[in-house]
Amino acid sequence: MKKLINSPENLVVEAMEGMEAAHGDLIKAHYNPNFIVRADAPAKGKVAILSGGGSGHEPLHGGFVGAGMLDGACPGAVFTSPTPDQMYEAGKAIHGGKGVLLIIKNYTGDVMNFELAADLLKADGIEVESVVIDDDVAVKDSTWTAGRRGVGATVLAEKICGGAAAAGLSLKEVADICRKVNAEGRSMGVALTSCTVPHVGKPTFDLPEDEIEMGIGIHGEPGRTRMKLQPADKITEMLMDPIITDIPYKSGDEVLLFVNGMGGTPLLELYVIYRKAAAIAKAHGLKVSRNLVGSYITSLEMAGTSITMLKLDDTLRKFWDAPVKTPALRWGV
Amino acid sequence: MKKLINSPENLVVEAMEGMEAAHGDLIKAHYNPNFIVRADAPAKGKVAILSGGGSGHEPLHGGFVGAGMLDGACPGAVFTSPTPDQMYEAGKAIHGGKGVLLIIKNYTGDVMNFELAADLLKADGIEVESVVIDDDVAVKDSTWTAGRRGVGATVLAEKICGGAAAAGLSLKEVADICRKVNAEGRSMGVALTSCTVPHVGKPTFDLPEDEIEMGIGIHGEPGRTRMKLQPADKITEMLMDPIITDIPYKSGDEVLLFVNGMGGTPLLELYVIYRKAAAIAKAHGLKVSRNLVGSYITSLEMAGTSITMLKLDDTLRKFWDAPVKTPALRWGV
Amino acid sequence: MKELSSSAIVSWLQLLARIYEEKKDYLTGLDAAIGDADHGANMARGFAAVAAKAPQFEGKDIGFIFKTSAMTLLSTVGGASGPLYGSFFLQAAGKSNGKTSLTAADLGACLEAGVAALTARGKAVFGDKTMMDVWLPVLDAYKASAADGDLVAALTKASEVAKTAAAATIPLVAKKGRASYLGERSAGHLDPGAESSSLLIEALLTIARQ
Amino acid sequence: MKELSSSAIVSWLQLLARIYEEKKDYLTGLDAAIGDADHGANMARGFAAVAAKAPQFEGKDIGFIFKTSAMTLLSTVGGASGPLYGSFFLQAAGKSNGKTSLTAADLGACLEAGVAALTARGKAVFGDKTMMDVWLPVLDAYKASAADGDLVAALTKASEVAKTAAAATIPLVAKKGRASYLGERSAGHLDPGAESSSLLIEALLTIARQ
Ligand SMILES: Nc1ncnc2c1ncn2[C@@H]1O[C@H](COP(=O)(O)OP(=O)(O)O)[C@@H](O)[C@H]1O
Ligand SMILES: Nc1ncnc2c1ncn2[C@@H]1O[C@H](COP(=O)(O)OP(=O)(O)O)[C@@H](O)[C@H]1O
Ligand SMILES: [Mg+2]
Ligand SMILES: [Mg+2]
Ligand SMILES: [Mg+2]
Ligand SMILES: [Mg+2]
Repeated sequence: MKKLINSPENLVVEAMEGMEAAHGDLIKAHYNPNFIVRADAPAKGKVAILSGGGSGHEPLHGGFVGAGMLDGACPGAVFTSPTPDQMYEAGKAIHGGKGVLLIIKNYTGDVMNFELAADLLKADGIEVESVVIDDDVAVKDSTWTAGRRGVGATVLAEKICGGAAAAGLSLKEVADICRKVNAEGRSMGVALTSCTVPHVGKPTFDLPEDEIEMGIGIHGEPGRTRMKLQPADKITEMLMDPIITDIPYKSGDEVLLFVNGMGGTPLLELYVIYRKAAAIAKAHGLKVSRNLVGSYITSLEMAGTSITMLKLDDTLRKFWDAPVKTPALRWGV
Repeated sequence: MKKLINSPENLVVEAMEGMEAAHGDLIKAHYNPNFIVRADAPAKGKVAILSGGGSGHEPLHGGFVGAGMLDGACPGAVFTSPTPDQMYEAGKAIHGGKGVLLIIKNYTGDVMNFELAADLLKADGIEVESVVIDDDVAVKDSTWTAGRRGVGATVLAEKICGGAAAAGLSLKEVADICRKVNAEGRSMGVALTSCTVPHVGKPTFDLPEDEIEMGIGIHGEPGRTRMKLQPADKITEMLMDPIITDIPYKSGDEVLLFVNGMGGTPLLELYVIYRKAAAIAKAHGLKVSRNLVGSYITSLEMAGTSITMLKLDDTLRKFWDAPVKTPALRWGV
Repeated sequence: MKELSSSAIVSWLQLLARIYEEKKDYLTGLDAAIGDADHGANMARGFAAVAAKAPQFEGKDIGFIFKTSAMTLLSTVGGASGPLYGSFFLQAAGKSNGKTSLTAADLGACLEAGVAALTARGKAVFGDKTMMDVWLPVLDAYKASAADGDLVAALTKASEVAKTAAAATIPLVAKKGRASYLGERSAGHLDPGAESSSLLIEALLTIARQ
Repeated sequence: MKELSSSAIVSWLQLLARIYEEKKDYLTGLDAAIGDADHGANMARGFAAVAAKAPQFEGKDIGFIFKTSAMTLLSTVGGASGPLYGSFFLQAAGKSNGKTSLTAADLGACLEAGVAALTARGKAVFGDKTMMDVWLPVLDAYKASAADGDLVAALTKASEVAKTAAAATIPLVAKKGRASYLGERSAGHLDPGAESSSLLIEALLTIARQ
C-alpha cells in the first residue's frame, strides 16, 4: 500500500488538522469527538445543517462546511460511520435556534448512528429533522432490504439545502427540499480499480487489468456486475440508461448533470464522460441547465466515475445557484 | 491500461468538447487548431494572457481560462507541447488591443513552439511578452542545460497575472509581475506511482510497491532519486527543505503555500501533507497567509504530490485575492 | 452452580479486546468480500477502548460495567456494528443494575434484553444474513438449556449453536446491511457480524469455564 | 551521377511516415526511459500528416515540398522535435526553391542549412546528448564524401556515421532537452531524437539507392 499518510490510526485527525490549517477562515475543527463546523458557528437564526459519514470520500463532507452549505460535518474512521457522540456534540455546536437538519446517506450504520444522535439532540430540546439520501440506482430497492445507497445526490442535497437554510427557510421547509432532491435525483457509478483502505493495507477487491465493476458504491464494496473494460462512451451509456429510466426523467425536464470522479480519475477523463452524458441527456430531450464536474464524493484513490442527475425546478435551481463559500465548493462570494 | 477514454487519438478533443459542454458560460473551444478562450474573448482594453502545454495536467491550463485568469489556453497532445499555429490563432482570438503575455513552462519543446508563435504574432503587429516559468528545485540549474522545469508556480502565475491584467496593468507590468512570481516561487514533487500515457498504454516507469520517486516532474519523467516509501511527514520535509533553502526564504517572509495533487492522490492525503508543510513553514518563521490545496497541475492519474511556495508582497497578494471565475478556480464572483 | 462475577465480566471484556485484535484482519477480510473492509478494525477499536476502561470497573456492579461498555462502543465503533453492540450492552445493563454477579437466569435476562435491542435497532429478521442469524438461535438455545440453572452448560450449548449459525449465513443472500447491495453476489460468504457475535459468545464460555 | 528527383523526395517522406509508424513504440520507449514517452507518437503523427499531403506535391518543386512538410511538421508534431524538424525542413526549402532534382552538392547545401537551423533553434552543441550529436558528424561526413559528387556514396557514409553517432549518445549525460532533468541518470540510454535522426538519414539512403 502506497499512501501519503503517517499511520492509518492518525490519518483522519491529521487530515482534519490540515483542513483547519488551510481553511481556518471558513471552518473550525473540534477533536475528540471529531467534527468540523463553520468558522462562525453557531450561525444564529437559520436552520443548521449537519452531515457526516465515514472518511475517504473527501471533499464530502468536511469540504462542504461553510456559508451556504453545511454548518457541520462528522468524519468517521475511513469508510466507517461516525458515532452518535460526534453528531450530538456537533449538533449542539451549530444549533442556531431554528433546529438541525441531519442529512444521512443510506447505510445501515450511518442511519443507526444518526438515529441515536437525533434522540440525544431531541432530548436536549433541539428540533431535529432527518433525511436519508438513497439515490443509487445500481441497488435494487425493496422495503425488505437496506434499500439504495446514498451517493452523489448527497452533494447536491447539501448545497441546495444550504442555500435554502441561508435564505431563512424553516426546518420543515429545508427538510422537504432535501427530500425533494432525494426524490428527483438518481446516481450510478463504475470502478476501474479498487481502493485500498489504509488500515487494511491491500485493495478491497481484485479487478483484473481488463475488467470494470458496474454499479459500484463509494466504499470499495463490489458492484453488481463485472465486465470487460469498455470505451468511455459505452460506459457512459450504461450509467445513464438506468438513471434516466428510473424516475423516469421525461423529455422537457430541466436537469442538473453531475459527473463525479472517484478519487483516482483525472479530470481529463471526467470531461470525456461529461461530453457523452450531456449528449445522451440531450438526445432524451432533457435540458441540462446546471452541472458539476469533478471529484466531490470519492472512494479514496479508486479510479472510476459516477453520474448523478437531478430534476430541477425554480426552487432547486435558485438554491443551487445561491452563494456558497466552503473549502471545496465556492461561488457567488 | 484502464482509462475512461474512447481512444488515445480523440482524447484531447473529446475532453475539450466536454469542457465546452460543461462550461459554455465561461469558455469557448476552437478546434483545428485546438484552443480554448474565455467566452467573451477578446476582452477589450486589457492585456490578454495565453498559456498552454501538453495535455494530461488538467485543470491546467484550460480549466483556468475565464475572467480574472487566462484569456486562452492551447492543449497539446498528452505531455506534448502544442504547436505554434495553435498559439498563433489563440493569440489573435484573445488580443484585446493591449498585447499578449505568453506564460510558458520551461520545457525545450514548449519554449521553441511558443518562440515561433511569438514571432508569428509579432509579425501581425501584436505586442508580445514571453515569461518562462522554471520553479522546480528538483532540477539542478545551470546556463549550460535546459534549466529547471516549470511546475506548480505556473498555476500561481496564471492567477496573479490574470488579476493584474483585469486591473488594467500594461503588458510590461503584467509580464514583470509574472517574472516576479517565477523569481519568488519554488516547487518540488514526489511520485508514488507512475502514470500511463494513453497512446503508450503502459506505465512510463516502474516503481516497486515500496518505492517512491523524489523530484518528479509532471510528465511521468523519472525523478532524481528513488527511495523507500516514507511516512507523509518525512516526505513533506524532503520536499520543503530544498524549497525553503533555495531562494532562500527567510524568517518573517509572508508566503502562499500550495499543496498540489498529481491526479491520483486523494484530498485526504493532501491535507495530511498540508498540515506538515504549514508546520515546517511556521517553524522557519514564515507566515503562511494564503494557500491552495487540491489537484491543479497534474500528471494524468499519477499518485503523488508537489509543494509550491511563493513569497508574497502586497501586489502579489492583491492579485491573488482578486476575483476569478474559471472552471477550476473561482472566488469573489 | 456457577455464577459470573463482576470481575469475570471484566475479564470477558478484556478477552474480547484481545480476540478482536487478533482476529482483526480475519474479520476485516470477511467484510472486504461483501462489505467495506472495516468490521475487524471497528470491533478491535471498540473493545480496546472498553478494555482501557477496566480501571474504572474496579468494585463496580455489572450494570455499570455494561452501561459504560455500551457508551464506549457507541462512541468508538461506528458503522452498523457500533450502534448494534452498543444497544445490546445498554439493554443488558438494564437487567444487571446493582448486581455483582449473574446467575444463569440473570445472564438469560441480559441476553434476552440485548437481543431485543438488536432487533429494535437493526430491524433484521432471521435469515437476513446478519448477526441476528446468530443471536436469535443463540438466545433460544441458551434459554432452553439454562432452565436447569447450569450457566456453563447453557453457554456451551449457545456457543455450539453460534458457530453453526454463523457458518449457516454463508449460502444466504443478504437482505440487510451493506452486503445487501451485492444482491445474489453476497451468497457464498460468511457474514462478518455473525462471526464476531459467535466469537463473543465463545469468549464468554471460555471465561465461564475458568 | 545520380540525383534526387522531386518524386524521390516524396517517396522519402512517405517512407519516413511508414518507418516512424513502425518504430513508434520503439522511439517512445526510448523517450520513456529519459523523457516523457512521446517521441515515437510525435514523429509518427507528424510524418503521417506530411505523407497525407503527397497529392499536393504532384509536379511541385522540392522547395515547395520541403516548405509544406516543414509547416506540417510544425503544426502537428509538437514537443521539442516539432520545431526542430520543422525548422530543418524550412531552411532546407530555402536551398531547394525551384529545383526539381538535387545533386550531391544541392543536398549538401540543404543539409547544411537544415543543421544550422537546428543549432539556431535548439542551441545544443555536440555532446549534449541530442539529435545534434547525429546531425553535426553526419553533415561533416556528408560534405567530406560528397566532394566528388557521388550522392549515394556520400549518403552511405553519412548513414554509417549516423548509426555510430546515435549509439554514441548512450553513455552521455544529457545537457539539453527533457533528459537533462535526469542529470546523471540520463547516462546509459540512447537519445530518442538522435535515433529518429539516424532513421531519417538511413531512409534517404534507401531512396537514393533505388
Ligand atoms: N440491520 C442489521 N441488523 C443486524 N445486524 C446488522 C444489520 N446491518 C448490518 N448488520 C451487521 O453488521 C455487520 C457489519 O458491521 P460493520 O462492518 O462493523 O459495519 P458497516 O456495515 O457499517 O461497515 C454485518 O456483517 C451484519 O452482521
Ligand atoms: N535543445 C535541443 N536541441 C536539439 N535537439 C533537442 C533539444 N532538446 C531536445 N532535443 C531532441 O528532441 C528529442 C525529444 O523529442 P520529443 O520527445 O518529441 O519532444 P519532448 O522532449 O518535448 O517530449 C530528444 O531526444 C533530443 O534529441
Ligand atoms: Mg463501515
Ligand atoms: Mg513531450
Ligand atoms: Mg463494514
Ligand atoms: Mg518526449
